[in-house]
Amino acid sequence: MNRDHLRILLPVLSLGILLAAVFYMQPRAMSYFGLNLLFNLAVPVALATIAQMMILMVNDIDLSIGTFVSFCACVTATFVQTDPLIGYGILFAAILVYAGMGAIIYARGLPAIVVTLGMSFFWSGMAVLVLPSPGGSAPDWLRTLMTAKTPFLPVAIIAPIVIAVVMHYFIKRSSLGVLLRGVGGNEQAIERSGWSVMGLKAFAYGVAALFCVLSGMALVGLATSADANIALRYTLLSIAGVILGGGEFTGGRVSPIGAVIGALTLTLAASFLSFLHLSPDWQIGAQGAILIIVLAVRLVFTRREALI
Amino acid sequence: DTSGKTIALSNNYAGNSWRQAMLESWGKVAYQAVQDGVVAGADAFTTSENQATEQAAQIQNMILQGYDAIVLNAASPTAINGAVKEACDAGIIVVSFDGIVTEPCAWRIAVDFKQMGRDQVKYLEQRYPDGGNLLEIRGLAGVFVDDEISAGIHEQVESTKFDIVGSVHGDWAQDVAQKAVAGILPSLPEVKAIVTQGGDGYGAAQAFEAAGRPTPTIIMGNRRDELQWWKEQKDANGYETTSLSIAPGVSTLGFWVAQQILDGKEVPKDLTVPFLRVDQDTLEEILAETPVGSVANVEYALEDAQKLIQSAK
Amino acid sequence: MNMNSNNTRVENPKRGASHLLGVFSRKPWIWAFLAAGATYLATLVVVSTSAGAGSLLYAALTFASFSIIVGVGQMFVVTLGPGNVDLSIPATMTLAATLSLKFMASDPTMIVPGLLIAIGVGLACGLFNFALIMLLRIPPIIATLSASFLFQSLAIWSNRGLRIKPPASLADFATGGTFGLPNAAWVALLVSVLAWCVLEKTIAGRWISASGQNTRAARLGGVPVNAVRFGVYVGCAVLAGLAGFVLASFSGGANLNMGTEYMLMSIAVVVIGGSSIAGGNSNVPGIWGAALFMFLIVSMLNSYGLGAGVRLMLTGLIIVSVVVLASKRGRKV
Amino acid sequence: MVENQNVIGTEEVPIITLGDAGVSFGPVQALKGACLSIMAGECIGVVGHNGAGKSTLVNVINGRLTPTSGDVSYDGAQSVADFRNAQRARESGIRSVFQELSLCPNLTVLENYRIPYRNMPIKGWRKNAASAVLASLDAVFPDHGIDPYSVVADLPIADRQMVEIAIAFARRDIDARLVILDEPTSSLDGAIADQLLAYIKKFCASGGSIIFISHMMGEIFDVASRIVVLKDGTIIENDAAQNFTRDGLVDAMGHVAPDDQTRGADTKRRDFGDEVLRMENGLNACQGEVVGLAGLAGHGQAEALAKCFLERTSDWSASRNPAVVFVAGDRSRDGVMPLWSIMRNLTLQTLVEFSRTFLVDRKAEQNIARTWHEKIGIKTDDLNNPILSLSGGNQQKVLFSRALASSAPIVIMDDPMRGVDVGTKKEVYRMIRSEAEKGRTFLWYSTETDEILECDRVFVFRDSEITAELKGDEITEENMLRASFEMQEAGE
Ligand SMILES: Nc1ncnc2c1ncn2[C@@H]1O[C@H](COP(=O)(O)OP(=O)(O)OP(=O)(O)O)[C@@H](O)[C@H]1O
Ligand SMILES: Nc1ncnc2c1ncn2[C@@H]1O[C@H](COP(=O)(O)OP(=O)(O)OP(=O)(O)O)[C@@H](O)[C@H]1O
Ligand SMILES: [Mg+2]
Ligand SMILES: [Mg+2]
Repeated sequence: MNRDHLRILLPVLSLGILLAAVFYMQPRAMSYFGLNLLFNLAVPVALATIAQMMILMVNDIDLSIGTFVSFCACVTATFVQTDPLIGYGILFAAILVYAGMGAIIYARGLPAIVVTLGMSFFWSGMAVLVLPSPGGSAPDWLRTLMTAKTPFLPVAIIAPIVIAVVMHYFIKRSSLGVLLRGVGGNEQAIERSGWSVMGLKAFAYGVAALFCVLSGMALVGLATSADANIALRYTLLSIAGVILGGGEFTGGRVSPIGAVIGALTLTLAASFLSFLHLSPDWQIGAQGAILIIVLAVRLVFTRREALI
Repeated sequence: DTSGKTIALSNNYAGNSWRQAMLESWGKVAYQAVQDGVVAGADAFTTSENQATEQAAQIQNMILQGYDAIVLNAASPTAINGAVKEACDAGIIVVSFDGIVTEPCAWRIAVDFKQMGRDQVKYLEQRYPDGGNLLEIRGLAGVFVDDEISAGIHEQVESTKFDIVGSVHGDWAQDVAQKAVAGILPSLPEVKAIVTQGGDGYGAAQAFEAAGRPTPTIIMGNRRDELQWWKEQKDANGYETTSLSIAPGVSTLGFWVAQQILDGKEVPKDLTVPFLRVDQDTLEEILAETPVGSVANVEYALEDAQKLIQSAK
Repeated sequence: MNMNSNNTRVENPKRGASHLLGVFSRKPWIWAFLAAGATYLATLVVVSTSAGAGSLLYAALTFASFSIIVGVGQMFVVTLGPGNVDLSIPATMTLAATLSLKFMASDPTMIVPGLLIAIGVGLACGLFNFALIMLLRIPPIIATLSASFLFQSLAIWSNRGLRIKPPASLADFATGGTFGLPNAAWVALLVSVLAWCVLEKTIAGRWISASGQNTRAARLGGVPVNAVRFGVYVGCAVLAGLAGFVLASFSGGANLNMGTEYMLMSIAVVVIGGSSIAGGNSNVPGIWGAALFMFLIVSMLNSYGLGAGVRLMLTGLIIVSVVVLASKRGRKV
Repeated sequence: MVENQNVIGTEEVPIITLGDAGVSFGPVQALKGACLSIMAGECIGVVGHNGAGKSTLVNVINGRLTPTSGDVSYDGAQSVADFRNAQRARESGIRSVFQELSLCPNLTVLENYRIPYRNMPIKGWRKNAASAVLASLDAVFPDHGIDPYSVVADLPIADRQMVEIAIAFARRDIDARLVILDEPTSSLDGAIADQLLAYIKKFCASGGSIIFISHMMGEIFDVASRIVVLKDGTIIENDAAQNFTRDGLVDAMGHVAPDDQTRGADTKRRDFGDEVLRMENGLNACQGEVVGLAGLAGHGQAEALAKCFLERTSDWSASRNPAVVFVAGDRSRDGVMPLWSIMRNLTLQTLVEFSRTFLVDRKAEQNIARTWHEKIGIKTDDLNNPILSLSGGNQQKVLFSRALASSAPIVIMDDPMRGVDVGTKKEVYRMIRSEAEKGRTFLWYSTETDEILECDRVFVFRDSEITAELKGDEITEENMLRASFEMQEAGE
């Protein structure tokens, strides 16, 4: 049992406990139909969380994920629906912009938090330009995909598992994943072996953007349409998801399985709070409290580093 | 007989006086209905953030909790259609009001927002047949209501002598509106009137006052502070305007309509409620009824709902 | 001795160059004012009258004041170095404003206690943030974020979205002006002058700047770094509380979403104003330039009739460009 | 060394040849005119004091540093020295274990193997990597007990060092021909170090080459076939190992003994005041005493000093009468405020002491700065110039003034003379002496022997522990070297 396993234990436990509580309060949830309802909106959150994880993995943070996913959703509900070629072209260009942003952040030694903050205005403006008022519609194949009646397990369960497994293999098992995590762990060691840290960072940002695109598409598939503000919350949800899933802000210590579990936990926590009939006044505060509690518990799992 | 049925209110935002008045009306009417044994339960839920994704999840949770009907003020007309469809498929009655949804299986108690825009301009046309310059204060960019009202205004302005010389986004917040108006004001010629979307009239008046410019005719949105200001101006210099907005009590209408549908009544999918309008002569009366910090309101009774249903047939 | 003479020879050209750069980098606020001035002139193109030009400036000063007050607080936090940002400013503003307006209940005799409540709320929020950062060792970003959820909940719970008017005399003060300047700007000026004095004149200012440049070296140089961090986070929250109080008095009541735009705004004015997000280098005048600029750019785009989309896009691009340009200057020195 | 090459044979091509290579970092000449060629099968031991240029030398060989003068050639290819040297070195099978650990702590052992292996085949790489690392670990360190699937951060420091060494020897597409080991045994215990030495011998016997840097004389004599002695950036000896004796080697790398007039003439006082400081590890000091901390770099002296300082000062308040002050040696990390002027840097420590209110007393500040400007001779005509406009040595003088201007009874100095010129050093020694006579206590860590010789009492550190306490006449370079180097008997 190494440190990675230990790190994943906490999120698994919290998801398990929460799920048990929900099943106890609402036995109806324990069905194909119920699981789908509980978790299908967690799919885009999980994708956005993976995107944030890619950025945290290289020791940066992205505050523009929410607006970027909204932008992607707007493009999906409009151009991808009507002129697929242009639509995919826009999305591809957006991924390149993201990768370029990663390269510039490294090359100029910029604070990622400020650059992404600025970019969040940019994407939000782009989203309003693409879709000035809510609407658009989901491409049919997307709608079919997101609402498919799969045997045994609903899409809402299969999709997170697929995302987690694929990303686990990519990040934790593939040899490229090793280099990416190495950038977060010891940039100098990577550089010494002759790799281009800038290239790796740009790649990480590009993959993050790809997952934001997927998140936007999944969201449109579920919601059937988009608006420019549809995913603003994903910025915070994604950061919280990664951290809840055992990831850390620095040091390349992230876990894709943990991140997906973190996303599911956050979604489930909201349902749990609503099943509790907690006063709406306190729902948002309860989310803050959950974050603080889990982060405080992590203190036990991580070493404290002193100033000197 | 609906005494065994439960109804839930799904609300996406509680951060302003209108929504608080709406929740309060629901609480009052629904509580009474439960006491009277009309329905078995009527719970209200509010999402923690004004986000379509959260509301969709909330509706899905309501499906799981087995409510018979969901009364809904939606964050987006289209973005929660997926969840609404799932509710319908599960045999749940969905009634949307104020922020309505386009999903065909749901009922809509609509306020014709376009009409609201048109009515503002119509009123102004009557006041100023010779036209003049208009300033438009819009709501939050990228939101349905904002677009509808604005479209109505522009449509109507076409056929008049009015000119829209400026347009700003006030995000339906007093302070943002005030800031935006103050910023554009210096570049504007004389402004005859301001068309608004509700809740930003007071801010606009403040901005004009601060800039030392004559106060134009500002269309109000039924907020208490707007009415109060209007009253002061009226008493001081006979200021004239009008105020219109949807009454927060429309949630209770939603409640009764849902109850009627559960009761097996035949109800058309589209119902329209009139705005609550305050005029020069009704100002004092309505101002007196409106609690401090809140918004002008009416609550609806079962009979109002039945009348509305009847008239729509 | 041989070595010494070598040293002098090497030093001379070096000093000349760095002296020039030093002069340049000591006034990074010039850029913010240049940008604000350019935007102002560009807006004047569509402003018809000279009275309009004056009133645009007046409006800009009024609304920039709120950004300046929170910006000054954020500047102190950012000065502490990488990773230090206070994301709870909007929630603190809202909470302080709702609680104090509710307490005053439009009663003019309650203004002073109301102000004290706003400041007290700021104090409490700052303490809470600092406790999360210090005791639970949660990174400042996520600590202040989580805390802001709690503050927001408290604000919702405490007055349920009702808009309670400020006492009339307070509202008059907040919206009025003295000697041709808006009162809000006087408040901002007072805050700025105080902040400037703290940074330039007091020992605490030296300590803040030292901690931001190199915490470890500061600690070894006798700076009580924890006390500095404590003061900075609490001070920032107190300023947010004050800004909430003034803003609510100005706009005729507190809104639950009144602080929303100040989260990004507070960071943007700090960065555009020429303070380095890498810490140690803060800049009070620059915040004025940046805050005016942020207001004027919106006015300009509105006056030109450009939509919200373009406005947001341009704002984003400007922030990113300023950061990229600033990094170039930072590298050379 | 010329004979040496001839003996091996002219037909054989050296793996690397340095021709008059030099490296300077600004004014610091870290390596001067180095000529060296390394043939297959050689094990070169490199010795020298801290800062002698050993790491710089090996960084030139592995291509990470481009020499500022001279040239480098790999495998007898044309002599060039440019930024592509790192690639050339890799392709010639040159591998390095760096002095500072360069593993990614968040990755597993086998994943760390992936990082230097640029063209690793993708298929089944984890299995292959695990078996390659394991094979190498087994070969170098039998009975190591390290699981290649464990995360590096979970491993104790010695295991990490073993992993790094094993990765350098592990099989890859290009075979290892020259492995550079920069102080590989610094964190290994004796038995494991012996395993490594045994493996090195085997490796060389089978035609591989090694560059072995160590401060352990025994190890050097055990494995090296040739020994290179570096001093102040110059290769002063380069000869077959059998031509050296241990004492000769220590002499060769030792610093010039200070001229006897200055030393010893300072009659050392024996009558110190009360004990004012005592730490858990046994370090203690009396009032008016100058206590030296000796030993090799990185053996816990700096940590002991930092601990001593932090224990006696607060994170929460600054006192008007501070108990200790600190003089940093690593200026950029521990001392200088890069954005500030010279004056501000100089007065940071004394702000509270010299102000009666919470405001900075500008007048007092200027007085202090002016006083020290003259007293210690900071080379500038305007104290408002940025600190970075000063040369390193002058920056160091500012840090000295910062501490000495305070009234604190204990002064902690962490190798404070880096980059300070000889004249100033003398001046500072004199100042320290006179301050000590006035009753101040100094804790002085230095990597330079003649500074330690200035002290009244010396503690020698090894592996974060005090291995010797030297007083009076016992304070000699030889005694210090003896206590800081592990004199293993295996060597002879
Ligand atoms: N990047 C650098 N910039 C400036 N000076 C440097 C740099 N690297 C090394 N030096 C200087 O070059 C000299 C030689 O350093 P080097 O690291 O080669 O010494 P070393 O013999 O390896 O010492 P140690 O035994 O401590 O490892 C030292 O004076 C050092 O301060
Ligand atoms: N922690 C562990 N300790 C010991 N053996 C392990 C451990 N983890 C895996 N193994 C074993 O090592 C072998 C390789 O496992 P691994 O899954 O890493 O390789 P792989 O599936 O071939 O890799 P890839 O699919 O990336 O090519 C398997 O036999 C596995 O059982
Ligand atoms: Mg495998
Ligand atoms: Mg070295």
